[in-house]
Amino acid sequence: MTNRAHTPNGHGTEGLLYEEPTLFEQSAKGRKGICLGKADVPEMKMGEEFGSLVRDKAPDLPELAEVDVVRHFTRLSIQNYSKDLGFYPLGSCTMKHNPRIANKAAAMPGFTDTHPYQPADSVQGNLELCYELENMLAKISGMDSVTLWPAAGSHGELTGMLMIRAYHTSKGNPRSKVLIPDSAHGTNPASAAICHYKVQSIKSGPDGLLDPSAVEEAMDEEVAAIMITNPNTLGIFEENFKKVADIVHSKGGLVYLDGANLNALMGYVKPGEIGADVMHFNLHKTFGTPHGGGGPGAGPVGVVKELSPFLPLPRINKNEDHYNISYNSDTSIGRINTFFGNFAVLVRAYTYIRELGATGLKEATEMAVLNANYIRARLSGTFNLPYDKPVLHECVFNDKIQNEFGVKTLDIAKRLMDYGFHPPTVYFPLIVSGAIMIEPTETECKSILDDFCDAMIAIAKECEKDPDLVKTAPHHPFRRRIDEVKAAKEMCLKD
Amino acid sequence: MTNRAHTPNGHGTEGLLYEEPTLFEQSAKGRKGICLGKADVPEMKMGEEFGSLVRDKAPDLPELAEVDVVRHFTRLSIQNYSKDLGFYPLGSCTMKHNPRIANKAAAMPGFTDTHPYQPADSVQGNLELCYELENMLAKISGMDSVTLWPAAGSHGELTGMLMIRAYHTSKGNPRSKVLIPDSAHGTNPASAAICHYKVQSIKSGPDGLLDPSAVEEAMDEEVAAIMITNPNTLGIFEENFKKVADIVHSKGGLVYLDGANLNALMGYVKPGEIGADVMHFNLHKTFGTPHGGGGPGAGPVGVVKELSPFLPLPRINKNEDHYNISYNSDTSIGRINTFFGNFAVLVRAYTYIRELGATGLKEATEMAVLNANYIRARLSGTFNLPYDKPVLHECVFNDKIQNEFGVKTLDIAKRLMDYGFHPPTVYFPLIVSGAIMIEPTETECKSILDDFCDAMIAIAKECEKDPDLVKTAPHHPFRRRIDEVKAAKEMCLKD
Amino acid sequence: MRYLPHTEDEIQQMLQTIGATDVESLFKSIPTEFRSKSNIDIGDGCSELELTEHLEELTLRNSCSSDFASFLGAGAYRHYIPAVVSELASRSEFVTPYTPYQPEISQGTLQVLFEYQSMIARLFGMDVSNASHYSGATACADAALMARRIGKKRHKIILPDNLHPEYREVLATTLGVDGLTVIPSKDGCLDKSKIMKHLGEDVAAVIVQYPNFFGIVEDMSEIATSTHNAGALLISVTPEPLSLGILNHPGQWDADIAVGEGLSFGLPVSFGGPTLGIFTTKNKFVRQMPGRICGKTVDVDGKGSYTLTLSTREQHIRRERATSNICSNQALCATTAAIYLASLGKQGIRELSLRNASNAAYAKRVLASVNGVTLPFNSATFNEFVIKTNKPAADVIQALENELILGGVDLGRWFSNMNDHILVCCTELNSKKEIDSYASILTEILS
Amino acid sequence: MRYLPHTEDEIQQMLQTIGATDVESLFKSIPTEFRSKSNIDIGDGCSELELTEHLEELTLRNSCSSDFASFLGAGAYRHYIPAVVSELASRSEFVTPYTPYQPEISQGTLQVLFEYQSMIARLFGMDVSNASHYSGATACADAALMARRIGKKRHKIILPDNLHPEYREVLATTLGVDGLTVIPSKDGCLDKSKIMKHLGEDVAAVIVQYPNFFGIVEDMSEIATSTHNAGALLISVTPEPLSLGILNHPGQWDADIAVGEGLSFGLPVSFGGPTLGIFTTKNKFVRQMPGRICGKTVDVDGKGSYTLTLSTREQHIRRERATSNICSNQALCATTAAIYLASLGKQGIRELSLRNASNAAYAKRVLASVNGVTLPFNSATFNEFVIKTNKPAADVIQALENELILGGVDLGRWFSNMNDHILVCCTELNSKKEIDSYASILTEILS
Ligand SMILES: Cc1ncc(COP(=O)(O)O)c(C=O)c1O
Ligand SMILES: Cc1ncc(COP(=O)(O)O)c(C=O)c1O
Repeated sequence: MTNRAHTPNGHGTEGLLYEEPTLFEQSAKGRKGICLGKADVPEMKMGEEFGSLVRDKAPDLPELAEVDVVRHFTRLSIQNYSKDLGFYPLGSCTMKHNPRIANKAAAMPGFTDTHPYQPADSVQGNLELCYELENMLAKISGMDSVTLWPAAGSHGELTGMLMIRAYHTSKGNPRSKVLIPDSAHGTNPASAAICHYKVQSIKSGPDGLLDPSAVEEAMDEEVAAIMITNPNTLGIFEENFKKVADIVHSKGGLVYLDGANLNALMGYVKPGEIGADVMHFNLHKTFGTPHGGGGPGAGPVGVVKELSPFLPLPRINKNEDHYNISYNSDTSIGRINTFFGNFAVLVRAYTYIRELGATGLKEATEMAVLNANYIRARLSGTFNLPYDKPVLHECVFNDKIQNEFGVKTLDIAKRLMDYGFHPPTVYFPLIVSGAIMIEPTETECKSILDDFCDAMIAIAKECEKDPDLVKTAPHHPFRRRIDEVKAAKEMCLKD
Repeated sequence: MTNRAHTPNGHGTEGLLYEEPTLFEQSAKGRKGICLGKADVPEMKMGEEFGSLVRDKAPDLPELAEVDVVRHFTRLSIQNYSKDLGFYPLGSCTMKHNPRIANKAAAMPGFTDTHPYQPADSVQGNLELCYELENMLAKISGMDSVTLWPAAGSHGELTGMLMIRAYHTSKGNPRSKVLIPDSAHGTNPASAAICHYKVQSIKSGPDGLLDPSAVEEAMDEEVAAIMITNPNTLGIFEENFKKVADIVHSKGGLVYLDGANLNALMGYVKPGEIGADVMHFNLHKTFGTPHGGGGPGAGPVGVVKELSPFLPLPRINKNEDHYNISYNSDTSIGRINTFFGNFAVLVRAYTYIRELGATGLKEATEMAVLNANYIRARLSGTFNLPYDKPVLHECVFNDKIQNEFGVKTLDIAKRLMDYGFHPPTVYFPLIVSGAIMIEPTETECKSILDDFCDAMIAIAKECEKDPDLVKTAPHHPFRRRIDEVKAAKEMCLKD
Repeated sequence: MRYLPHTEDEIQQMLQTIGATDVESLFKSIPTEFRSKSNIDIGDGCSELELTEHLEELTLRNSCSSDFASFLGAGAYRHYIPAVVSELASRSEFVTPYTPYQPEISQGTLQVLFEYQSMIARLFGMDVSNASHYSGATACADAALMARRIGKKRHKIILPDNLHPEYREVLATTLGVDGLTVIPSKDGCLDKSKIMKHLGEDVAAVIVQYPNFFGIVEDMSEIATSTHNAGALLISVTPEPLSLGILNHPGQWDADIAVGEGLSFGLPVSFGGPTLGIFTTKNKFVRQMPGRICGKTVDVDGKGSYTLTLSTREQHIRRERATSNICSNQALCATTAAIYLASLGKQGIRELSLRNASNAAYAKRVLASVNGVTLPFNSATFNEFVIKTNKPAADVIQALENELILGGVDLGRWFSNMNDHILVCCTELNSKKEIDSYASILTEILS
Repeated sequence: MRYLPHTEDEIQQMLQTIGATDVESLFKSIPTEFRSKSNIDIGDGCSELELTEHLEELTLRNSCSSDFASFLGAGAYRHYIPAVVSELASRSEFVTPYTPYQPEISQGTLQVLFEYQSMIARLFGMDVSNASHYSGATACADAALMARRIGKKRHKIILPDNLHPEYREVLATTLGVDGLTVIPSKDGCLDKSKIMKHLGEDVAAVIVQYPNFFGIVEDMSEIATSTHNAGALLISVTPEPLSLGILNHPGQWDADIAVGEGLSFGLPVSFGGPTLGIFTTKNKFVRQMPGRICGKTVDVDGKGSYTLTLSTREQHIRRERATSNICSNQALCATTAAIYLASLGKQGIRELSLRNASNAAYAKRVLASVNGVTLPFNSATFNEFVIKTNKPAADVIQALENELILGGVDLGRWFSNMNDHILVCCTELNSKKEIDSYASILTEILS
């Protein structure tokens, strides 16, 4: 094992942070972290059973005692910034507080100890939860029916696009194109492409909004659908949504709504009422399930009744007070995932929605919008607002003012770390050069927003007075600026 | 709320550590962290019921949302060094790894949801666990019977001394004195004093051991007991234990064994077999239950059969396969605590002992002794060994060599923090000036011991070359040296 | 053994450095005649899986409150524990350190303890709280010892029999029965005139429980004044400090020492432990207070910092003259209580306290209306009350248990004249439905 | 609402800064005709306590594996989860961050992902692993898409029917049925000659499952060679990667892409999710691999550091030309798997793997000896095997369930000619006693 507690000069800790060698560097031959206990059946003779298929050497996993494992992961964990440590204003990601009761719910043995192939009779609780969650999502969104199985937002997009394809196919022509505004998230075109659609990008208008005439122009009978994010990735409500939907519908196309920004609409707008035919939800955004450092999330999809026949399998049905599962359908696109999707994530979202209820969801939306507008008000002037329209739940600045001093968005982002904040989303949406996309969410109080705005303003001052300080940031976290180019070039992807 | 993310100069974070305002500084009027739900019974009219006893103002607790509470305690937690972060060689405290399964056991609803006043029939599991734990502790120690209820080691001492008093009283004279070696832990004399015993200190011999002739001299028929720690607080086995016990017994006195160091004896010595009449266990030391930043622990007491009648209440009895509780006894000293002591701690210790079994406990002792001897071997020469005798599970150095450069034990301890280690116990035992008392425990591997010894040796070099560096340590943790005198003088004990 | 990281190689290398041939030889300082001839007779160890199965079997031999409607209290109160409390309190940075002897690397625990002290002092209306005692009962005993120290020659401690019987037992065990004067209560309340009669120059302290063991909320102002006039200290004991959410605090009637049991603050009942001993007093007595205390100070850079302080009172320095023998305390329970109280907050504690009182008031009303039930006492109660039944309490409780109701505590256990009295408790966990069904089943039993 | 920290005062101050009169007015950019006329029709919210009671009621409508002896597997395997795994994986520093886009403050997650990739690559004997996919099935579908990309004009994907039926369904949904050729198995094994017959120039990949859906461990060397000779890729699918503790890894027989399901690695079965999609490949294909990858690099001070890398493959940069649409993945599941695998270690995974195989071998022997049971296939199996019963599987399973045994999966569900076949699984959780009692109850049922 290499010396874990200190670097050569004897000063490895900053606070209580440690340089942590990898598991492999800490491994020692013969050390054990588990202990199996005695077998009560005879040990299988591997050679006799499997012959040459027996692995000649045990897999080269590290060898550690329980205490080593505990320390390693505990030490690594504290090298992370997390929502539980502070403000995390990643635009489009809706990093709201993750309620603790949801974790407890997901860990209840009555949920965790159920198997997907148990008889439906013996999992009525699970089925009721799923059935009711579908129902609640439908009520929130105004869609007619919902599937819960997609594992994330982009998986929901794929599911939705597959349904759109199936719908058109059932009408005789799957069609060949999908329209996507240039402000859309990258998953939109990527998902459409998997369904063999050609992606046609629609340029946003000068106000950052969808331009109905651009859609009109692109629209024809080969267009299967348009994918719209509303409010869009600038945080602005697409005021021409209905007009665009009408244009698309008039040529037999469908409207896909990317629901990543549903946190701006709950209790105010139901997408199903304004022309959306298909939409996905990000339970890990709108409904507060934790992001886990990248996942798991869940990306349910809601559709209007014309598309319901195509929903993926299985479907849960209610018959009086009894739930059953149907595994077959002639029209369904089929299975999109094994079992019942990311079930434990569904449990968390169900818990969240039940706790808040209709009023709570609406209040959440209101406070999310209040917070975003407050930040926008406090920072405009100091930072450039490329699109100066009213916003809902997030706002997008850029680095135009700071460019004058040679400072870029990335520098500002890194410098925020020195102030103890996670940076906003940067360089997205692509239509804004040097975008700084701030989504505070509703779970932050005014004083935290003030701290953040104070930091942003202080950094703006630093850009003028001492731009190098900003350009060489971060100075205080565990690591200073990390060389991403080298990573991509050298491709050291495992130990 | 004060600015929590950064200090005035804008650089509050070191790593991910935050300056954290108190709960009260973060409070905002009207904010809530819980939500009670609607009542299903009429709300009591407080004024009618309680009149002037109604509290005029709600208790002035801080007002916070769930997210504030989560962040506050998460941020505070990472200002702590802990056993899970690294080596914690506090002598006498036996900071071994705390097995995770024990936490899980203690949190099982089948244990946590039981009430102390349930009928015995309905808590047979709890009673069996307690009964078996008493039994196992008796087997480990060679004592005849055990009580589990004392809440910590010193509470066990008090319980033991009360039994000793009751024993002597039953013989007609409670006696008036207790002999305690000068190397003993402060709880020993303090516990004896509560039982109205005069404490007579016995000076250790030049070899750090109990001197039988000194005991002989002090011993008379007024001595109720001698309290001995074995191995003693220098980590040295009291080779004259039996001789001393004989001296004390011959005058009708009893021998109390402070079992804090039982981790050095398991599988090798059973105190009950070598003359101890009463002893306490520290479950939070020997049996790996977590220390919790100071507690809760548990301090069961074992006695030989002559003292069994005096054991505190309640007692658990087994009758065929059924357990019952007896709440009364004419001879018992009575209750020492409410209910069944620190029950969940007992669950943890039970789990630990059951997992290790006889062989595991012995191996634990062996590796604990190996580790202590290894550290002793590596550091002797560099640091002064005031008593150069073979040690068992811990070893005591002092600062004699470093004093030459003006460096004291406290400085060395603080400097260790810069190297990422928790310091050893310092200035105890009192018979060693500038004591540095190191107990590695068995759960540390060689490379960690090496890292620690390397750090100690590096610090010894610094003492020679750059003593100021050491004297002004720590330089790297969250706080530099803290002014304890000011704390005692100004007594700011609450917000 | 997965807790022992030593590999065979490492053991050999270490032995070589030590200069020993084998591990066994490291024990040669133990005279051979002391070496036990027999192994530890507890059998072999087992795997985590086997252990889990075994523990689960044990728990199956317990009936849990989830299986019953429980009206048990009497010093151990069931409360809902918000998920946030358990999750935060189980962070290993709180669970696995020792007592914060080295403040520079223990600011987390220290600030939490400081905040715990602050919230407890505010709740009890007292000047200062320590960082925890073992339990309400041991805190009570140490309070009595403290009062004797302060009282110098005063030795007598007066206590009522409506102080929790187990607290009384712990007092008797710790202090000895000499000098403890137990005054029988009258109609469930303090017999004030009798207490006053005993208030002589030899009295170190009067102990009162608030709300008392029968759930009654008594006004202590008068007894406080009399006690102080007699030169003695008033010790207040509160096994259910949630009551202070709506009730006047002990500071209001000038208690000198106020102790309590913090089990209600986010800790599972768990067969009664770990408990949390709450210990508060006046500033002028702080140097006589037992247990650890955390104070605020600065580091060499002037940054606000916390540290354990006033340790010259404690056993490791003062030894036999210490203010108590306590060393390890219940720090993690205090941490849990701090998280719980911070979650409740000012409004929450009031609401929750009122909810407990309202549920109990409702239960008292509906149970009192059952034929065969009377209320022996007619004073105001908080979350508990006593009912008198027309059949022996033991039989009634057994009959209720058969119907999955843990109906309360048989007071005959401690009071020989109360064999037909049951102490019934309600918390926020007792729904109207549960209470109504208790009443209807009781009606059947008593008819 | 306890998740909304805003006080009335603060809201007013904020509105003032914004220059708005009320919160409602902040929504004026939404044309009024878009505003929903009706509230969300899901009722009121509730308290944490009410919610907990409601959730507990739901779980009571489930039967858990603790109530049954369960022999269910078929892609979701029940394993003992060491306490250390859940405790560490639930640390909020792992649970509450987003994808580590900002590496300087995300080294914890990044190093864990790097270690996850390393252990998975070693276990599978492959060059490189990504940082997770959704599930084994979606990884399999993305592998097929990747093979088509690599194969350029090659479009056909060959797969056997002993690939997990739900994986086949996901493949069909994602890729469309055109170009998917399903080859029926023979005696539970690959029909190699038939597969070879299909191996033309239009074949992008052959997919095989190892061990296969019937639990059989097949030697894939031959099929691998034929596939490569035909210029196609071999995709290996392993729903139970614990098998690789004792079985040869896919790298050994030169798989080009090896995917798997990591549910067995420390994750609760939890009705089947969250799952953990394992995705590994050869170095030469890394730029075609879907999903996030963590790589090692340095910071400006030269300190070893980790960062997400090769992101030019991904949707946020490459958009419609990305190697996959995946964005959020199953990072926390990968973290859990890393902790689990580190706990098992080299010896542990071998022992545990062997224990699973031994329990299954024992069960196979005793069940096969039951009158009325035959083993339809006679190849070597790992942790699962198929039994054929003299009564319809559905009836047998129902009869077993009545005796608290979940006896296995009715293969008739997916294979119309297998209505009397049951797929039986054993893990370390199935004791000899359980297995013996299964056999004896089965004897009764079938007699
Ligand atoms: C607007 C938008 N659409 C889609 C996605 C994809 O969601 P997921 O990461 O859950 O796949 C995101 C995620 O950031 C998003 O912001
Ligand atoms: C030798 C010795 N005796 C007694 C005690 C007191 O034990 P506790 O802290 O559990 O009261 C200690 C604690 O450090 C000790 O080291």
